[in-house]
Amino acid sequence: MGKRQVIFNYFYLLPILALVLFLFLYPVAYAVYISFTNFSLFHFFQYSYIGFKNYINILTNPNFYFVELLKNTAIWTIGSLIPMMILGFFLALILNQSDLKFKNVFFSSFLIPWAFPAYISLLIWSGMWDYSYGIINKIIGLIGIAPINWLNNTTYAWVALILTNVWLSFPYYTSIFLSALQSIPRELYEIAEVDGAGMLTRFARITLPMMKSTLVFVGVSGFIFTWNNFYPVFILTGGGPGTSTDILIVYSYQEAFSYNQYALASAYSIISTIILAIMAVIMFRYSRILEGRG
Amino acid sequence: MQSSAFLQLSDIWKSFKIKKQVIEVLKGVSLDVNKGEFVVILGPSGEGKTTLLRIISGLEVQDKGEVYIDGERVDNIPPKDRNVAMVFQNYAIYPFMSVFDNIAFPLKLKKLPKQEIAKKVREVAELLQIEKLLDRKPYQLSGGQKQRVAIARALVKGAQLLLMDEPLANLDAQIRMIAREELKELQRKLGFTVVYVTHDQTEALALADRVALLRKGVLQAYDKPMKLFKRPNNIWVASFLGNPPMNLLKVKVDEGAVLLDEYKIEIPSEISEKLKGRSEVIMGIRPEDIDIGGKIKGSVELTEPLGLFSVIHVKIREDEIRVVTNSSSSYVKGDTIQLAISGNKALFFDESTGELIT
Amino acid sequence: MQSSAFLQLSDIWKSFKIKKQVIEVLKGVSLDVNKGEFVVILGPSGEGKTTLLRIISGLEVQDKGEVYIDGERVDNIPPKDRNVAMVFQNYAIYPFMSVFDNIAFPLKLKKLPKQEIAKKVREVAELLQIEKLLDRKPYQLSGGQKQRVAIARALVKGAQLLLMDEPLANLDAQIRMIAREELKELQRKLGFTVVYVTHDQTEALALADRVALLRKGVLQAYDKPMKLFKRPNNIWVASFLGNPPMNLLKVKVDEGAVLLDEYKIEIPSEISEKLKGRSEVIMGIRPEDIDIGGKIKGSVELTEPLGLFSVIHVKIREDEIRVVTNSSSSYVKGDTIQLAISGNKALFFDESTGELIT
Amino acid sequence: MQRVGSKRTVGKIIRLAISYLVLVVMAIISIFPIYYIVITSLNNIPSLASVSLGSLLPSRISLNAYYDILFQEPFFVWLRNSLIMALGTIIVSVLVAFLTGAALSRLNVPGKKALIVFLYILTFLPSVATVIPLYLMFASLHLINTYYGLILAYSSGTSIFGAYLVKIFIDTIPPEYEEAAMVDGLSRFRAYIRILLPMTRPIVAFVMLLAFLGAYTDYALANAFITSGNMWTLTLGMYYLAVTNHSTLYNVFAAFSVIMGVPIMAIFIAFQKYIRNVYSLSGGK
Amino acid sequence: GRSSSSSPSTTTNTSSSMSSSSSSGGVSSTTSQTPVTITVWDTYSPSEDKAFNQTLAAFEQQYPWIHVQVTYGVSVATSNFASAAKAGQAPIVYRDTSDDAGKLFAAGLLLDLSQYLNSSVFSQYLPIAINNFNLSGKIYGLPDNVNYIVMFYNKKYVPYPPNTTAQLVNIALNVNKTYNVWGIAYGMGQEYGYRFAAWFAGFGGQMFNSQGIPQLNSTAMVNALQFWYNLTYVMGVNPQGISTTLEQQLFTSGKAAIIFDGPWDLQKYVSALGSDLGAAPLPIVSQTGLRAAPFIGSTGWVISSPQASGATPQQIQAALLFIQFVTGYKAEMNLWNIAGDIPAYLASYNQALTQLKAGNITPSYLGSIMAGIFEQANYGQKFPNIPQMSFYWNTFHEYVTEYYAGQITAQQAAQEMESTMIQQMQANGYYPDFILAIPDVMY
Ligand SMILES: Nc1ncnc2c1ncn2[C@@H]1O[C@H](COP(=O)(O)OP(=O)(O)OP(=O)(O)O)[C@@H](O)[C@H]1O
Ligand SMILES: Nc1ncnc2c1ncn2[C@@H]1O[C@H](COP(=O)(O)OP(=O)(O)OP(=O)(O)O)[C@@H](O)[C@H]1O
Ligand SMILES: [Mg+2]
Ligand SMILES: [Mg+2]
Repeated sequence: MGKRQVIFNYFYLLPILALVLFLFLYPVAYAVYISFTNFSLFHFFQYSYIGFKNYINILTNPNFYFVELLKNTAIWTIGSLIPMMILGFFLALILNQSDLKFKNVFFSSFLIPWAFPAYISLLIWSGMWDYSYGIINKIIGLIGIAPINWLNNTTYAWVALILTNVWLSFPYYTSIFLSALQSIPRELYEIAEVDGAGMLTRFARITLPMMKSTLVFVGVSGFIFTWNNFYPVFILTGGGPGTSTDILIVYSYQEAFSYNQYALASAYSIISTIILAIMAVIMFRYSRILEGRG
Repeated sequence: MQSSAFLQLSDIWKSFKIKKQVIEVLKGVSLDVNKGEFVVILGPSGEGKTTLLRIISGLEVQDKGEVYIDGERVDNIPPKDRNVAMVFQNYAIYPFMSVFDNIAFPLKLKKLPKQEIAKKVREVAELLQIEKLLDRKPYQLSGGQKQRVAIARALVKGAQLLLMDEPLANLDAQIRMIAREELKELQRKLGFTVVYVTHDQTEALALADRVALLRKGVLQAYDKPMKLFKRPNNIWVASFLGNPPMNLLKVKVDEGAVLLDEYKIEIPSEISEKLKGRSEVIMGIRPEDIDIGGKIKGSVELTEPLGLFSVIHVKIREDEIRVVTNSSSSYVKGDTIQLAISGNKALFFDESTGELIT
Repeated sequence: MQSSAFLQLSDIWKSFKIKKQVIEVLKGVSLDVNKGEFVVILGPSGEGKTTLLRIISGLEVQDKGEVYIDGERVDNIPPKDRNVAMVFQNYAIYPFMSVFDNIAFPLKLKKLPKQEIAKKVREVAELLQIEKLLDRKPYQLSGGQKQRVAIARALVKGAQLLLMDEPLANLDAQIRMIAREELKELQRKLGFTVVYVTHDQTEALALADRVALLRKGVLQAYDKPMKLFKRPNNIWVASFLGNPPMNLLKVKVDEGAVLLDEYKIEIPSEISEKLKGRSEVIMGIRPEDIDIGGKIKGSVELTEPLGLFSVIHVKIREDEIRVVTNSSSSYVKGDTIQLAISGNKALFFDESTGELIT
Repeated sequence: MQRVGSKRTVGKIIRLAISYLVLVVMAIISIFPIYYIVITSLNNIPSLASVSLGSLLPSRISLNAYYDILFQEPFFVWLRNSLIMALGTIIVSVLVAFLTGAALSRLNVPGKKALIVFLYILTFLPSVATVIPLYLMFASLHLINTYYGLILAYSSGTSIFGAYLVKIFIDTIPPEYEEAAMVDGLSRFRAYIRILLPMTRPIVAFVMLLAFLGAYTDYALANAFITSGNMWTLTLGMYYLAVTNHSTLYNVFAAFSVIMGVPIMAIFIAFQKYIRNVYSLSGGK
Repeated sequence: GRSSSSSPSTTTNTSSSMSSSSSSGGVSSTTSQTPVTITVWDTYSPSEDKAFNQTLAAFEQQYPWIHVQVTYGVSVATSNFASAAKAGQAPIVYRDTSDDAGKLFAAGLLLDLSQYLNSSVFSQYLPIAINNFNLSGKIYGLPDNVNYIVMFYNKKYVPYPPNTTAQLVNIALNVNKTYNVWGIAYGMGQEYGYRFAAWFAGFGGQMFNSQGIPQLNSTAMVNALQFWYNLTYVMGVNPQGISTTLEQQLFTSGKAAIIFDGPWDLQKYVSALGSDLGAAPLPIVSQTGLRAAPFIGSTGWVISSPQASGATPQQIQAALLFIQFVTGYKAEMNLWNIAGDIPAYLASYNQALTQLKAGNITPSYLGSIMAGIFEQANYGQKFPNIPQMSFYWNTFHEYVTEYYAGQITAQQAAQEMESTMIQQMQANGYYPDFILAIPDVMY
């Protein structure tokens, strides 16, 4: 009886299994398979097995920029994630104050960047970062800063990319953090206050530990999402100047659709996925977010 | 305005606004608590007991009135500087800290040296017999153990004023009794002052030096527990205290007696004197003061055996009377029973104001 | 295996696995409940009471043993087809439905016509005096009202077997007493069978036709409440029942008497007979059966005034004895007190097994 | 009335003042780009170059761009397609995420954690690598230029992420709610749908939002799997107007953005309560 | 997107006309021929579609047994076409740029038309246009237009079209000083090398040698890069870091005097500037005396190989009829008259020239603009359609952006471009064994 129930319970997981396996198992297998071939536009109908050559090329041949791409991907992912989370958390803390008025108004306005299609916002932002005509240079001009060639200088390009990405993403982090903050029992703060804790102490000793699991979950999923977030780099800098802001996913895209090097693009994607999966599994393990209650 | 009391509340008013509706929770509460005294605030749910404690601790600020602790007015002092300790209704133990860290928390905030902290925590843990649990996490504790941790955390500070909000409410009857005894013991030993909130009167009677009865934002009574129990100053207090509570019956005043329906109950002449000039009063008589085997006839509605004794619900015309008897008697529904009510054990209340007459 | 009982549990075993650790919760529980009987399962927290109810309802499946309802073996029947009703410890009122919809829910599932549903809901709501609340949402209800809604939902089905898991645990003492009376009344009127779980013995004594005492997964006793109270069959039962519970004291057996330290307590000869051949036994004596004014000297540790009576904690050498007295006596800590223990009110238990000897 | 707590009031005022300052600045930053695009859409000069600080307060307002989009282009066909895909994605995602989340939280399914992590990791593979094999697969199953194909493609990622969110949420709801319903006559599955699903409303609303956003704003998959013009979505139409058609019609592009963005914002603001309370609104309390 | 930028002409030829998903159906009469259906992806712009629909109606009238199933609004289609081809579901007939189609042909996705049509057919087109569709002597498409960039200028600021770069610089400086608008709007920062190829040639450079090996590391490249660097960063007559979109906006709003762009954007400029608009060939580079020579590319109709589309021989026959018809005289005259496309069909081209010379174009200023555009056709270079070319765009972009970002010198940029391109070719297996010889340069 019990055994039958356990087997029956698997039926609840059937839809997601079907959905994900249907949409990913064949594509993933296919991608793995062609990454061992020379499939490209010029070996289109007839391509052949070439073993690990694509992988060896990517990992050893400096022309494939692998180290640089990995470094850029890390800058992009970590550089975006940290300010996003800090800003999201900070705003959530501010909004969580019980004596604050107009909370809904502020919160609604913070939702706007999230609610607007990212793809459109990015096109707007690419105009705003423009050297001669972008509104940003005009605004910083008001306080006497000389115009900056945002997208054509590596450092500034990173700044622009990350700021844009932060703008796009902070609402998501703010809302998740805010709702997690609101679920912390108020008594915990009150007892600490009675026990002599000031505002900073309460933050460090109660808020942070209570938020740990949310922070980790949001951090892990945010890391994965940002790592594979294609549009900001693609639309704003296209990886430039040079390849100095190019990241793995954008570069794979170029390999696939500019050079029609489907096999190489697959190999890049698979390497990227393996790196990501290893990190995700480590983070899942460490954070125990999949553990049950209690 | 100041008195010699250790804690003094003077004319405290407090209201809350919920969606433009104003709820008056406290309406001029004044209360003096002496040093080393154990005061219990007793009252039904939702009548402002917690709010009062929160005002004392500074977590809430009163709309009007003053709070003095040890002679000093504290209204402008934030909670962390009032040197009070508090136990919350639901414990409020930090779920992510071990028991040790929970108890040590107030000391760490005072930046005491590590060794001293460890020593103090160990001492108080031994006092509460939780020294074996110090390494556990809260989710590994039973309700009673959590309770002790919360109390330990409050005690370790060495605060002179301890505020406790229904600290035993979530415990088993069994454990509750033991915990109650220990707490009382501890307070005697260490001599701190306690303001304790509960809606369980057994607890109030067992623990309190004085009981403050709070209802509808007003102190209904403030006195020694047995005094309140024996001579409640109004019918609300009478109906609230005692389990089962006092029977309250409308009676007609007669010469040297009162009339319950057709039954005449003789009363002492000094009482009779005081009832003069009234036609109807409310008579209060404790269920345990009614004896079986008298002239007053009723029919049994229900018998509740409660171990030590039984409660028999008796219907006399439209009045329902509860009688406590020795548990060996066994009446069942429908039985006829005869009761004796002795006039000199009864109290009398004004029919309209509900105040005690005598 | 079958008997004529309405509900029959036969040798029920159940264990849980938590992180590779196996916890044996029920270890061979057998229980017969007759039609129309009100059985209370009483036991400390975490000893498997809820688990037992869940097995009866089918929400949990036992590892071993059989459940029969009305003569039919139900082990392979899912909860929805067992025709039982259940009230959960935390009410489990659907927060997104109105009170009416909550109560109507089981009827809607039976696809009764709308008018009939409305009629039945109204009836049961009147019975429980919540007919005015039918349009409210659960968050607008007080604890006691939620309680009634949960009970109404269970009653409306007309199920013959009602399972209730500490239904009154979250209520005020005051309201709890009233609710208790109403429930008992209702059950008498409608005649359904109830299995009721609680860890509050007052409740058990007041409600039960029979009480099943559960501890460590084993039924310690199953009998009429007063019988258990008066003649507990082992020391655990003795120490669990009664508030304060029975005093349990190690005594030496002497000719026609027992020795508590140096004090001799005479016992009737038929009891003396049964104790023959033992050197030590455990004497059980209820706190209310100890009188003040005797030869046994002790010092007062603590006096708890509980309104109706007071509990005095007395230390005699290393034994602590609780004595219930009239509340008018006023002893304070350190007073010397003299007690009288009458041997024919005492019970005696085997020193090693804890079983009742006589 | 006596003044009580004046010293504490000063601290409070400083704290609130700083809070409001930060909030106002962030609100401006949040709204500004959108304001900028709204202004541009109302501006008859179709040029980014003509936007100056001064033009942030428009002097002439023109609705030409809106007219062009709504009546010169098959806007409503695109809108219909986008909405159908978004709706389909919402339905599939919510059902799958809910069932999976419920199973993860409630049911004893040995190996479920490993299984779900494995499924999650499969979805890490970027669409760059999956788009061609998916195309081949869809082509052989005749799913190119269909709603089903895209709806399924959109649903997979949202479902699995949503399942995690649902699981975390259901963990906070006592199981007695479904169990009461089971005793009252529902099977486990139906108890989940009738009782647990309404109780998880906040998180379900959140998953709906994610699903909607994913489908409504996607460009890459739509571009790969839709060739037929009458199946175009808003993003494809937008890309055509903004990029393919050499976007000199900057104001048209801006107006398109506004038309496309406003419904989402309306939904977000309507769902604000749920978004804010994803964690704390669990029905159990 | 970047994939489209790799060849700007790709993006000009797409469309979204949603009129219907199939043509207006053949007349019922099934004559001697058995009915056949061919699938077509149409990549025309909206104005071109008006012309195309007329042509289509005529086609179906003439060949009632051929049912043409058109998918309109196919944008940026090369990679979509490849995916569809991999699945064996490519359209039978497709329209793409000569260079992108060249890749598809080299990959075996397109039919070698030389095997089906005799050379008399090919000789009906402008030699440069048909040659754009020639890879190793095989013809894989029939052109329907030629396209290239010219110099557009605003007559309000520019008194006469500069004929040399020296004049160009002078005028730009003057305009800048006098009117406070940009002399030139040329967004170097986002260049992928399509337009830059003209200047590279003007400074004496050649993209590939006859073996198909890149020749980017040359003084020509260095000089060309520096020339534009100076105009932008030293003289400041050309704005920094702007996109092509912004270039156009600056020019149309009168904030820039000169722009280099193709006739596909003519409509926008005419409607913005009207009679102030002028067009002329790109100037002669003063240092070399050579004229800047833009790529002359073509767009045209191709037929998928049976492996890619699953077409039957009968469908191929119908497709051959179709592509000849839509690149025929009438069809290209429609395109010229309605959309302003420069015809690739010789007779149409000549007819268009005649119209221009006779001043038959209204308004009259449009005539002189078209004349300027036609004149540029004399000074172009062939648009390489060899597969190696696909490595040029991103490589060029990478280093030109680094150079303009001040991270490397012009010399380094030129060196890196060439070596990176060669390395890319090696890594992808196109070097040295997969070199396709370039047919003779036509101009
Ligand atoms: N922060 C608040 N905002 C609005 N109303 C409140 C607030 N705190 C308490 N109240 C209201 O004030 C009244 C008194 O609440 P309080 O918690 O003091 O009651 P209590 O006597 O402690 O009750 P209980 O015995 O149930 O704990 C209640 O009606 C409650 O709803
Ligand atoms: N699903 C479960 N998984 C693991 N352990 C369980 C489960 N349900 C109950 N237990 C364990 O079984 C034991 C008995 O639990 P049960 O809920 O039956 O106790 P109870 O007598 O009802 O207690 P209480 O009076 O506190 O409600 C407890 O130790 C509990 O931790
Ligand atoms: Mg309270
Ligand atoms: Mg239980």
